Amino acid sequence: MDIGDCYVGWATDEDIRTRGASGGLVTAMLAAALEKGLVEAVVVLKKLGEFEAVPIVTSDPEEVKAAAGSMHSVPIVLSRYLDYGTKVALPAKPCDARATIEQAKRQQVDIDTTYIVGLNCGGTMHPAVTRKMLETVYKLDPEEIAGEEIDKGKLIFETKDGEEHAIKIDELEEEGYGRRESCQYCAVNIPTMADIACGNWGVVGDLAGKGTFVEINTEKGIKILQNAIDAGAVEITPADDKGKAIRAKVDGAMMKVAAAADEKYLAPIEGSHLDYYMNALADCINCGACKAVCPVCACGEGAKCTEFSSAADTYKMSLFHLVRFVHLMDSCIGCGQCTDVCPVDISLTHIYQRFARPMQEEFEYKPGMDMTTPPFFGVDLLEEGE
Amino acid sequence: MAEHDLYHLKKLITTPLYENYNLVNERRTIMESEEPRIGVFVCECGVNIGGYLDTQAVADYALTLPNVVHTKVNKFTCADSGQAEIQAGIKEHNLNRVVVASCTPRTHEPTFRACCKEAGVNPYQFEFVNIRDQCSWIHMWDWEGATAKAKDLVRMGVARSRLLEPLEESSVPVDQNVLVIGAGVAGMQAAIDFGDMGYNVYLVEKEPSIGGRMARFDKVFPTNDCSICILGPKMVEVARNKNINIMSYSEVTDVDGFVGNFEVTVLHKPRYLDTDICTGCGACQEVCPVELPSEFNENFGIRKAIYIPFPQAVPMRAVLDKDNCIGCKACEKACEAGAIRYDQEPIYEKLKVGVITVAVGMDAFDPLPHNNYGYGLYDNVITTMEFERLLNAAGPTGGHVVRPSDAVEPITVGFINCVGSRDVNENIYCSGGVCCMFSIKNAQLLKEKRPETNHYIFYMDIRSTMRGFEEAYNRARDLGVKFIRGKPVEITEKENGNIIVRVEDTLKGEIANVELDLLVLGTGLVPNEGISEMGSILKLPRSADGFLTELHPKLAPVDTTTDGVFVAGCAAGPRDIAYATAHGSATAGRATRLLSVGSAPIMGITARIDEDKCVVCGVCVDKCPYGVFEIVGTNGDRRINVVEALCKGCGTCVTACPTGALEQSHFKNDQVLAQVRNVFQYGGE
Amino acid sequence: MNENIFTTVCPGCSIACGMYVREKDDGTIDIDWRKDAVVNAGKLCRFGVRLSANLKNATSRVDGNEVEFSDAVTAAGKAIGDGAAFVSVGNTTCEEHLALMKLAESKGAVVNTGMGAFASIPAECHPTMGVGVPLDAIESAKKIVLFIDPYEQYPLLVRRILAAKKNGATVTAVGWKAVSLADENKTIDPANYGSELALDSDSVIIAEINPSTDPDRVMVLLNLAKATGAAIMFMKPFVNAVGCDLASKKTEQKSLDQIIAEINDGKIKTLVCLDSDLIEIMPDETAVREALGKLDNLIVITSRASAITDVAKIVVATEPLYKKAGTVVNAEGRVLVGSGDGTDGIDAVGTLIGQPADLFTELNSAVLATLGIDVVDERVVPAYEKPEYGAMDANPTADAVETALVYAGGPFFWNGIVDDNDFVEMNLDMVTANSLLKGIPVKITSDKGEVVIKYKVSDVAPGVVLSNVKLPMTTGMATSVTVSR
Amino acid sequence: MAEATATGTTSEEWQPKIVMFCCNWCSYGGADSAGMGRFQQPPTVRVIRVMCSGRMDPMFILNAFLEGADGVLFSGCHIGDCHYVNGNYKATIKYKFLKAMVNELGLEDERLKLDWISASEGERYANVVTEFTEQIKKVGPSPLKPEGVV
Repeated sequence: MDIGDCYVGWATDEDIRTRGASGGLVTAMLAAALEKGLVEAVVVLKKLGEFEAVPIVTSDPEEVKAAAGSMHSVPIVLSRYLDYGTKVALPAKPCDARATIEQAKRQQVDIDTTYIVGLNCGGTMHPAVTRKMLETVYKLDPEEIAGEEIDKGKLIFETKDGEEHAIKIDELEEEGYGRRESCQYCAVNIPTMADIACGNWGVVGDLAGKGTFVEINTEKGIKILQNAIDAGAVEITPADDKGKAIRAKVDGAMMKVAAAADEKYLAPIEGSHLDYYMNALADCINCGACKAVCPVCACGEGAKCTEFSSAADTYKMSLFHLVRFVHLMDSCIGCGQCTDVCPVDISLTHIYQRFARPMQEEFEYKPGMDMTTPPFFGVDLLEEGE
Repeated sequence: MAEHDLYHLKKLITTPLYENYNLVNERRTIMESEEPRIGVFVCECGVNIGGYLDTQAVADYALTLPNVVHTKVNKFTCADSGQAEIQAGIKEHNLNRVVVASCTPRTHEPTFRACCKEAGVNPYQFEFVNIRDQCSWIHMWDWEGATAKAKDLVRMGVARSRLLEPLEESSVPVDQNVLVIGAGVAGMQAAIDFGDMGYNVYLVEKEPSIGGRMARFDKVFPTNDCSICILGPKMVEVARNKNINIMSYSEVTDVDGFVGNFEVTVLHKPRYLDTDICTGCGACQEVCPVELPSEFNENFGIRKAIYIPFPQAVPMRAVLDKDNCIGCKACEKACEAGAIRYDQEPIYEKLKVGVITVAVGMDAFDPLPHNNYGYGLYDNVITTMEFERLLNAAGPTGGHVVRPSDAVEPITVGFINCVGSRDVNENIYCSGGVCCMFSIKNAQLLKEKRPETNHYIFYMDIRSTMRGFEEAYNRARDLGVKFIRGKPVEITEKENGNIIVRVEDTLKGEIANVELDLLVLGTGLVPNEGISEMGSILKLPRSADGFLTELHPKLAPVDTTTDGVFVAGCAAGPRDIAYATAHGSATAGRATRLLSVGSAPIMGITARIDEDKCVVCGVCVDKCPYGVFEIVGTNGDRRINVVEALCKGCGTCVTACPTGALEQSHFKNDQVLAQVRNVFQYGGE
Repeated sequence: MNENIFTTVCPGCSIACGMYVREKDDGTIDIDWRKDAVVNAGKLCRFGVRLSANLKNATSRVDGNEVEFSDAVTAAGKAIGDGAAFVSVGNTTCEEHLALMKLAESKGAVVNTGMGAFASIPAECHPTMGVGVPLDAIESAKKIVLFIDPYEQYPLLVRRILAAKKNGATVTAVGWKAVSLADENKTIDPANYGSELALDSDSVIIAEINPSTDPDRVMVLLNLAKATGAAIMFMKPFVNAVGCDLASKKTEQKSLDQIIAEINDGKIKTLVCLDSDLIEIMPDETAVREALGKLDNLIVITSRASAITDVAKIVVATEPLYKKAGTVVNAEGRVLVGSGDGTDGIDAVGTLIGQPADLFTELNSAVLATLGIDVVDERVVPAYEKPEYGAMDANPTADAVETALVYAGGPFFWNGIVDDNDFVEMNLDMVTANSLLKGIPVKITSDKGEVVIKYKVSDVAPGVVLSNVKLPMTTGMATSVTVSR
Repeated sequence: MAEATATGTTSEEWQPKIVMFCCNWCSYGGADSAGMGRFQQPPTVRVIRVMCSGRMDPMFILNAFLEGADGVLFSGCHIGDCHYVNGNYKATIKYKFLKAMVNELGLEDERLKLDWISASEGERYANVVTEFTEQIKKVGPSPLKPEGVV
């Protein structure tokens, strides 16, 4: 097994294979990592509502197996749950993986003891928005939903009676439903930065729906998969070129969609930027949630953005935001968390991205894709020919 | 492999070092308990301030600011009378903060700090407001504007002083051993002075012998005495000095630690023979079949693969050039002492020293890359250093100056000055008259040796600045050396090897074509090739010219920005032998201040960390040029260890720290922000 | 390593935002965002975000000494005799409140929710005063009148009002401080509300009832709503104020001021407080401390360590709200349950009144009965009866003072927590008129004393010094003061 | 001093307020040299001294703007001359971020300037201040200036 190899794999355990999405490979791999002592803990997505799962840490393989089945969750801020150096494996959407890598750069996570099992992602949906969409657009009772998937540009809900209800995503998103805004313009669908990238794209033939396509990205990737194979938890077979091609095609299509959304949401600001930003932030109630959830912010309670700005400041904008803008210019991965938790519905991710994009392009630096030092932490700019 | 060893060794050195110096980390700040009581003293500086803005109005305004309990306008605050008024104010009003609005902290801060200290106010709770250089002197015709600005500046200063914390300057012990890097004339002088004062000196020289550049000169200006004749005895004196430990053919590869406590790693390059047994008899080089160009002789003449650097070498030991050794073992047979050791490995030695003198010297400018004046193209264009060796009785030609093309003794010889100096395409600086005097001296020496010869010196200006130089210049003129003021524009070679120099004689204002048998380039001085590495090892900044920067060009010419490290000789710029020797002694003098007291002060404005806030993200570790920070501990209990004694107080780490856990004492975030936040005010006063 | 996750509501105010509390092996807690929550879609204000930092659990005490829970209960049993007074403002579940009522009844007393307005306004108004309108209804209103500052007092209303604006609503704010999201900010004489505000049945009035609210102000608004047909919603500072109010019998209810007065008159010798810290809740802190000092027995049943637990004779410490079993009813009348299963408070009372262990089930069904529902579904707001009521003549007292320090309220204020609310606000004129220095704290003086505190320049009414933090030198929700450098 | 005021600048003309950060070793020295040389300049600049340009925290500069600064200058030793090896290199990184920040935020680009000034460049210091002041006068008062501050 080598870096760059692609396989299709599945869980040997029938129960996991049937319950888990596309063959339960990920679940089986995580459980095996725990059972064989490759890791001390695994992050699983505990289902707490019809449309909501939260990441929790467990050392119990049974709990891992129980969590089988793909669920959306918020980006995982690993360091919030675990001490540095804990041997851990986590299932990770591209943004989870990127967040984890950015935390590793800030010494909050030890990348050498962290196995990132990447999952393809076409975007996630906000539970509350999803419910509203089901009631108003699909005219379905949210409690009746059995499963969901995205296929050929359509968002398909399966109800408990086995019926499938499909609507074009574009239409939904036109009306402000569907995926989170940040997901709509996110162009990273395959977690190439993770140790191993898994997903159902590119699984063809009779394995379709029963197997997971995996690409090995690192030595750790080899370790965790080999460990599962040795444990007899999973079986794999080399992926064929047709599969690879299809996977690449899907990815390409998603990127085009993302590019379009980018044009739409991040179109240049008309008129005064300052007014735009002052209005956008006018309702801020200084709750600090955006910082608390930010996966690339390593700071604790005390941080420059909070320590030196106060609700008592008589400013036209809050120093808190301006300092955070600077700190995130090179590091914002656009995960969408800040927008999610903002109590006054400020589209924060959108704003951070507006500041981050030009900087990240100028430095040709894409946060979370590898362990490159963020430019702001750099020591010498002149190397880049100032 | 060796690289790995070195790395491993560094670890061995650094790890204990930091833990040993808790006394440094434990330096405490007395937390402010009492309410600030601030006194503001506004200086008139005669009319320098008082003449251009309303000092009394500034003082009155200051009194309306919170925590200001006393203000006074002084005629001259820095005068004894002014200082007396400050001290009286402190006593009378029980002040715990003092703000002086006068000139610049760069010159007067020490004065007022001392004044406050005497009166019982912590010197770090003194704040300086500059209303002269930044107000009265630059707004001389704007009375209102200057007064208003002065009030703002005072308000900012008061706001800052409110937050100033008392700091204690601590000190660290100073190890009594000394490191001198480079055994040229400057380094040797430093070593001798240190040694004579009774301190143990490690004198590290990368060449197989000490002596440096001077050992290669024939005679030295302006007195024209034989270079090796005066240097030789000095070299022997170094060797004989009980306190000097010569480490020849060795290099400093790493320096850790801080003033008084440097941990130095020295690489002893293998000579492939046992220096304790070798007698320097030279039998080995007699039998060695490998012939190579002799570096000592500027590649004129030959040396063997195993050789003794030069007749007066110290230590008088052979060295085997393994790269060119063919392994015939002839030398081993020839060596009666049986000193040859083909299997020698490099040795890394760890030294602990308190102070360091850097005297890594210079190189002569190399005209080859740009073929300046045809050098490298025409055989009969040579450099001064090459000429020196030809002239030298112990040189390759036994003192006969011959031209390379046909070994004929030249009749007409030309010298071009400022080659590679005062030249926008090479180095803009002047090499301090050194090359002027070289040419003059060499022309003169050859003329004296062979009166039939003619000499031309092409110069831009003659810089005969030091004592006896002008006389030497005149002597050369009297001898008939022709001086042509002009920078040669074209050099051509005739088939007989003669060189034609085309030059405008700017005094006569006419173009001259001078045919020469030999052309000598008066090459300037450039920084030693190893200087950039030495700079980074010692964390010393370098100036645009590439030489090391002294702490102050006039007032601290041998000190550097790194406490406990001093610079001597040409490492800090082109200079002649006398100057370099004086510098060598000067470093010994400066360094002894620390050695004799046995302790070195650590200034107060260093970085501090609040471990409750710190999340150990490690940004500071890379940002710090002095290696103040390191991550210690594992997993849960990881923390940043701060070695304040290494800190120079630039505060860059504080800027980088995202959490605000790092603070620079006396320049804390809220102290600077206090100034920012007092630039503006609401409505009227 | 494993984590416990509790689904619960934020104890900050009567919006009762849904949230998660993560509990690690070592007992440390951290909050998480419950995006599936119908009330707030997972969003939290600063109070919720910083809950884990500010939440301090109480410890059982008798005469200042730490004791076992059971011992504290026994001690309480001895101390609580006839003539004891009971207070529960609504910081706990309906079930616990009901339990306390059982205890009170057994001593021939009632449980006071302490809302003076309820005590002195006719009963037929109470349903309207109690349960407001669904938050979604705010979003679809055509006109919204705010008698509160949503940013400071009820931050999670802001997004609802903003949504309403997107849907074309106009927003008018009537208050001390200009509300930036309002289309117009007014200060109106209550007599002219009707004429100035031009409301109709598509309008929503949002106001607040807290223990110190002047009943006349409430009546004026009730009249306004009645006259215009506008919907009206009274927010409450306590998470389950509505639930406790619904569960309570209103007869003989006393306002907190009355209770303090009766303590001072020696009528009340024993006071039982259920998750109600009078020192924090009442504006005149010193007066309250004085009064409490005169009691023979101050018994506090609470989950939170706070000012009152330091002075109480007996502290019966119960589990924090996120661990409690039981129901909470928020300002819209929505019934919410968490995933906790703790019943300390109820067990305590159970022991005191000699009830069987399984008191909770009984109380729980009683609660559901009162609410007229069989099962709790947080996504459905039960239908509430809101009887007609007659117009009342009300003349709210205006504070006629030169400069008044006014309390804005807000979660941190009502919980006596100093967070980022440690400053006062006044307008630029007042700042320049008193030649205050920028960045230098202001001195505020009342005849009770002075404080030096940070200030912020903002668009507040002339003569008003607005405070979000409790200051020691105040005499009520508004205090006459002077400011100086 | 009557005659001095007579030739003083006209008070009607709007004078911007500029916050300037200087490193101790070079640009603060430059300010001193400007004084020594009596190089006249408009009284618009308020200098804040830090030890090294590397100490100039973006937070300081952003805060200066929020406070009402019409412009912010910051200055250190020329590249290669840093007293602390490479503090000014790090400053250039911060500056790059700040520039991008200020531009996206919609503050006029002219309001923020980094310029290296050595301790010997007194006249240059004065020129930099004078030119920057003129530049700011052209763009006018900062839109971020809070109401009522002077």
